[in-house]
Amino acid sequence: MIDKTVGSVEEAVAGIRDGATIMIGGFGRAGQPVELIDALIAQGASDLTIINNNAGNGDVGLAALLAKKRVRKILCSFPRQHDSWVFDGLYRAGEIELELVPQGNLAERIRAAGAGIGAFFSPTGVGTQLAEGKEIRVIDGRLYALEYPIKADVALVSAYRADRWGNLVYRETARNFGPIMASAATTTIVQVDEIVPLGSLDPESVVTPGIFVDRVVAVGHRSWLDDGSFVGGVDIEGRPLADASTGSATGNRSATGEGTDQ
Amino acid sequence: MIDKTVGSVEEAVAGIRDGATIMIGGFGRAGQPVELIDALIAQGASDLTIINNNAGNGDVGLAALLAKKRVRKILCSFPRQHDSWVFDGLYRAGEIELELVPQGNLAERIRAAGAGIGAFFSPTGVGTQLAEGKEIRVIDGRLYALEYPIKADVALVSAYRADRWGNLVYRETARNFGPIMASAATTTIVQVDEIVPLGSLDPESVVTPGIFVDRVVAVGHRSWLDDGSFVGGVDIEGRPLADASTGSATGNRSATGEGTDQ
Amino acid sequence: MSTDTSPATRITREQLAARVAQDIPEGSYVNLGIGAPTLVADYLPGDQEIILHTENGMLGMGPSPERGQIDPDLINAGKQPVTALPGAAYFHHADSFGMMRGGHLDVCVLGAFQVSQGGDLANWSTGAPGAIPAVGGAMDLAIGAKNVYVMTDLLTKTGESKLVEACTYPLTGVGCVTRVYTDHAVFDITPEGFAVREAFGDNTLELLAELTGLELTDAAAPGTREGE
Amino acid sequence: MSTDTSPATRITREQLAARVAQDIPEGSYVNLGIGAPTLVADYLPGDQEIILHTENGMLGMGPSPERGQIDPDLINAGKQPVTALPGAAYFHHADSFGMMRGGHLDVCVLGAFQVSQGGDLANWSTGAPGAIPAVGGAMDLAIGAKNVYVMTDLLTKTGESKLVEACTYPLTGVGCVTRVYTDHAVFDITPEGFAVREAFGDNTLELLAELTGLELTDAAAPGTREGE
Repeated sequence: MIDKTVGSVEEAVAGIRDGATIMIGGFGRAGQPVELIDALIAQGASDLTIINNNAGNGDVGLAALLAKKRVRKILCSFPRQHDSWVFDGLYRAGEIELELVPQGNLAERIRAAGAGIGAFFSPTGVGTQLAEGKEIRVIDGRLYALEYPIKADVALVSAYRADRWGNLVYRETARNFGPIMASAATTTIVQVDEIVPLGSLDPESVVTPGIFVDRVVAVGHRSWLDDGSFVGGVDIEGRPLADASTGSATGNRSATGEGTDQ
Repeated sequence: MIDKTVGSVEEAVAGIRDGATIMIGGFGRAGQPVELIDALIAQGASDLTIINNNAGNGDVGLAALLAKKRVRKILCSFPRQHDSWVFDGLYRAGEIELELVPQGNLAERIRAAGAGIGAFFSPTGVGTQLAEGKEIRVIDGRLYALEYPIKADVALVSAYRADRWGNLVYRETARNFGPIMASAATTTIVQVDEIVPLGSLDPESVVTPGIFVDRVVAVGHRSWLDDGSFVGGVDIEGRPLADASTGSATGNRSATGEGTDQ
Repeated sequence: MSTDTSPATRITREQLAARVAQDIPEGSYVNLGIGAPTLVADYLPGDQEIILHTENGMLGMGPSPERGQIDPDLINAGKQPVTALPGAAYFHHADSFGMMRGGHLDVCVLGAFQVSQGGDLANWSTGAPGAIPAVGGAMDLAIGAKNVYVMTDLLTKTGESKLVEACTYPLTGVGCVTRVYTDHAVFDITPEGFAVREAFGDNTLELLAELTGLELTDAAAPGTREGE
Repeated sequence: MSTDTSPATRITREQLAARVAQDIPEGSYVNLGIGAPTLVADYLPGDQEIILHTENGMLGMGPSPERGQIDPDLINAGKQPVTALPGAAYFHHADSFGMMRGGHLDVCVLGAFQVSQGGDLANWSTGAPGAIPAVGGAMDLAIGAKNVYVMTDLLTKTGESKLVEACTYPLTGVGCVTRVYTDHAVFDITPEGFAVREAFGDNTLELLAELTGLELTDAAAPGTREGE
């Protein structure tokens, strides 16, 4: 019997080595595999190269990993955000290397790695600083720059539901980088809200087939879902509202136990 | 209100011009837009370039289009089949041009056209006759050949259900080339079993978003479905069995009214 | 708008958003960039269907949710909470950016630091030393639509024209902008440079030429450019 | 099998399929090519889960349907009716071939006209003049798995070896085959050429060398190649 599920996030991230290249899914906090990142922090691997769209928000998740000085280099499209103070500090202090990639080239290069494409000509970024040094070619009268695949040793992905074969479905725009990162890493580790029996996922609607997935761990329903139903009652960071039942919002209230990790 | 639905297959294929390049979905007969092809035959456009995985089966659909001498050139991966006699005859007589493309390169080149990729390096076919004359490059120790996008003026696609925005879902392995061809043509024309109200398709499960679709026509449930439920009772060509209710199979029985079109 | 350096009529950001919205026909697939362009959504006619794309992975984006109905999984490219309309579809990042790069969007509306008369766009970096670079989808958006509209003030706070002969800020895209909507006027990018398509209030071609320091043509005048 | 040109033991096609099946561990993702390789499915152990890929767009392919339950939308790459197991997933052609090209399949089993000692495969065209060329997914399959197994008779009907120094038929892929299962023996492709991994019945390395006209090594012998 094939069973890719593991019992804990610790087990899920076991064996990640110092110096590894790790893709981390998510766009901002949507689809960010928070529990797996926390487990990676606890696991202790260092000297990492991280591939993510952003460079961490606030003091949790990827930002906490950066704060622990575990990351040598980050490859992303948009590090600078209103709450990227951890990255900002490290970058200004010269303690982290940054490779900036336009978001669509980042996505396509990750997809290329998963699909066995050796390189491809992209029109994005041509004529800008970010294409400097790249091979430029005119095809059908348009300028393109040659872009190479981005692959990783490990991908950490957050999906919604999985079965024991590792088939995945996502939820709304939290899908973002999950499917392509799952295809581009040697070992793909996925956290989901719940693991459902084999055959419960509609084969027409599976977004990531299990062939791309190595380990799956269930971390329980996200706080704005109750048994898979949307109940709202959180702010955009996923923190409970002061009074969720009436729908009033206090966006700046900090959640219980979600302080810094330092 | 956006309404991409049209009332008839005649309306769906209206305006296709002589000399057009036309992608036709389907792998063998699964997903082949038979009704649209019949409408194209009736519409009369000629001197066509056709992109399809195969080169027609039996005497219907694409084979019938070929038999009418409407096709100047065909670009496909597998023309020769046990029932490709129409193509075989034309090819041997020098009356049709053939460009043979390995199936995965065909798919990826179509995808590249839809995704705005100028060209890409593929390992498939390198060192074989089918890569002769192509630009070869070593990347990371492996040989690749440069492949260019394949785009079309028109794509004819068969899907399962659509809404009036043109969002599509497919059925099983009949999905095959539909999604990528829909993305690679200037005008994408789709036949579906039924058009459902906007909002009835699960946004998590839409396979082809409506942005890739220009016209949709409903042609009624395929004969092995009854109100969307599988009832079987056909052979692999979709022809009714002699006695469908008991499930006996007479694979060679020809269906009523499905003779040649000549 | 604290330092008013121009004597000319200037429309408000909201009026400008409404003006851009006017040029987006029903049935268009549209991506509205982060910042001011997002405002355009508020002025799209409610009785027409215009399908919004957000590059993080959705078509059919709807307005902000009610309070208490925020879903952190459902956000736009600015990471703000949004909703999904009936007819929406989700897709992953490679598909989403392929959709843009492949030229399937009809309109993209972007902000700008500078636009050159050749249609070059600079909107991702001021090139200031020590600044942390961040590009996101800016370069993909810049080349990612049939019509790339820029929405911006004509002048910086210190009175310099954002329409320029050649950009001095780092480029986002080359020759990609098709039209510029400013608080003074609407400009088309033509082979002859900027052409004034519509001047608001008491703005004239002459005044705009003075403010920008550029030679401008009249988009409406016959002979200055090929038909619309 | 009508013209028996070899005095050596030959196992049947069914026995060969069973032998290939033996080497496919549980949990493998496997693509079985059209023709004889399809037989391998019948010999995969029923109590183990091995996930079959069909390049027209499915993982989790099941056996042929019952009569009367044929679904023309659910076919394999040979266009035969199949079924879908619980846990199956459908995808489009670009995703399906990306899965192969990207090296995600563990095993692919293919037929062959010829295999060279360098691992080149010829299986798509005899190069006969006037023949209609057709390649399908052959070239993608040839490079599309971590292990590319060929399943074939050792000799043609006229007694010529299909294992050759260099292919004379048009190539499908260069250096792509990792192992060859024949009716006489199983051969690994090694840097030194073909190594006999298992000889069936009274076949010996010497007899096989004679039948093929090639220098062969013993895969089991120490020093002939790096570990398994």
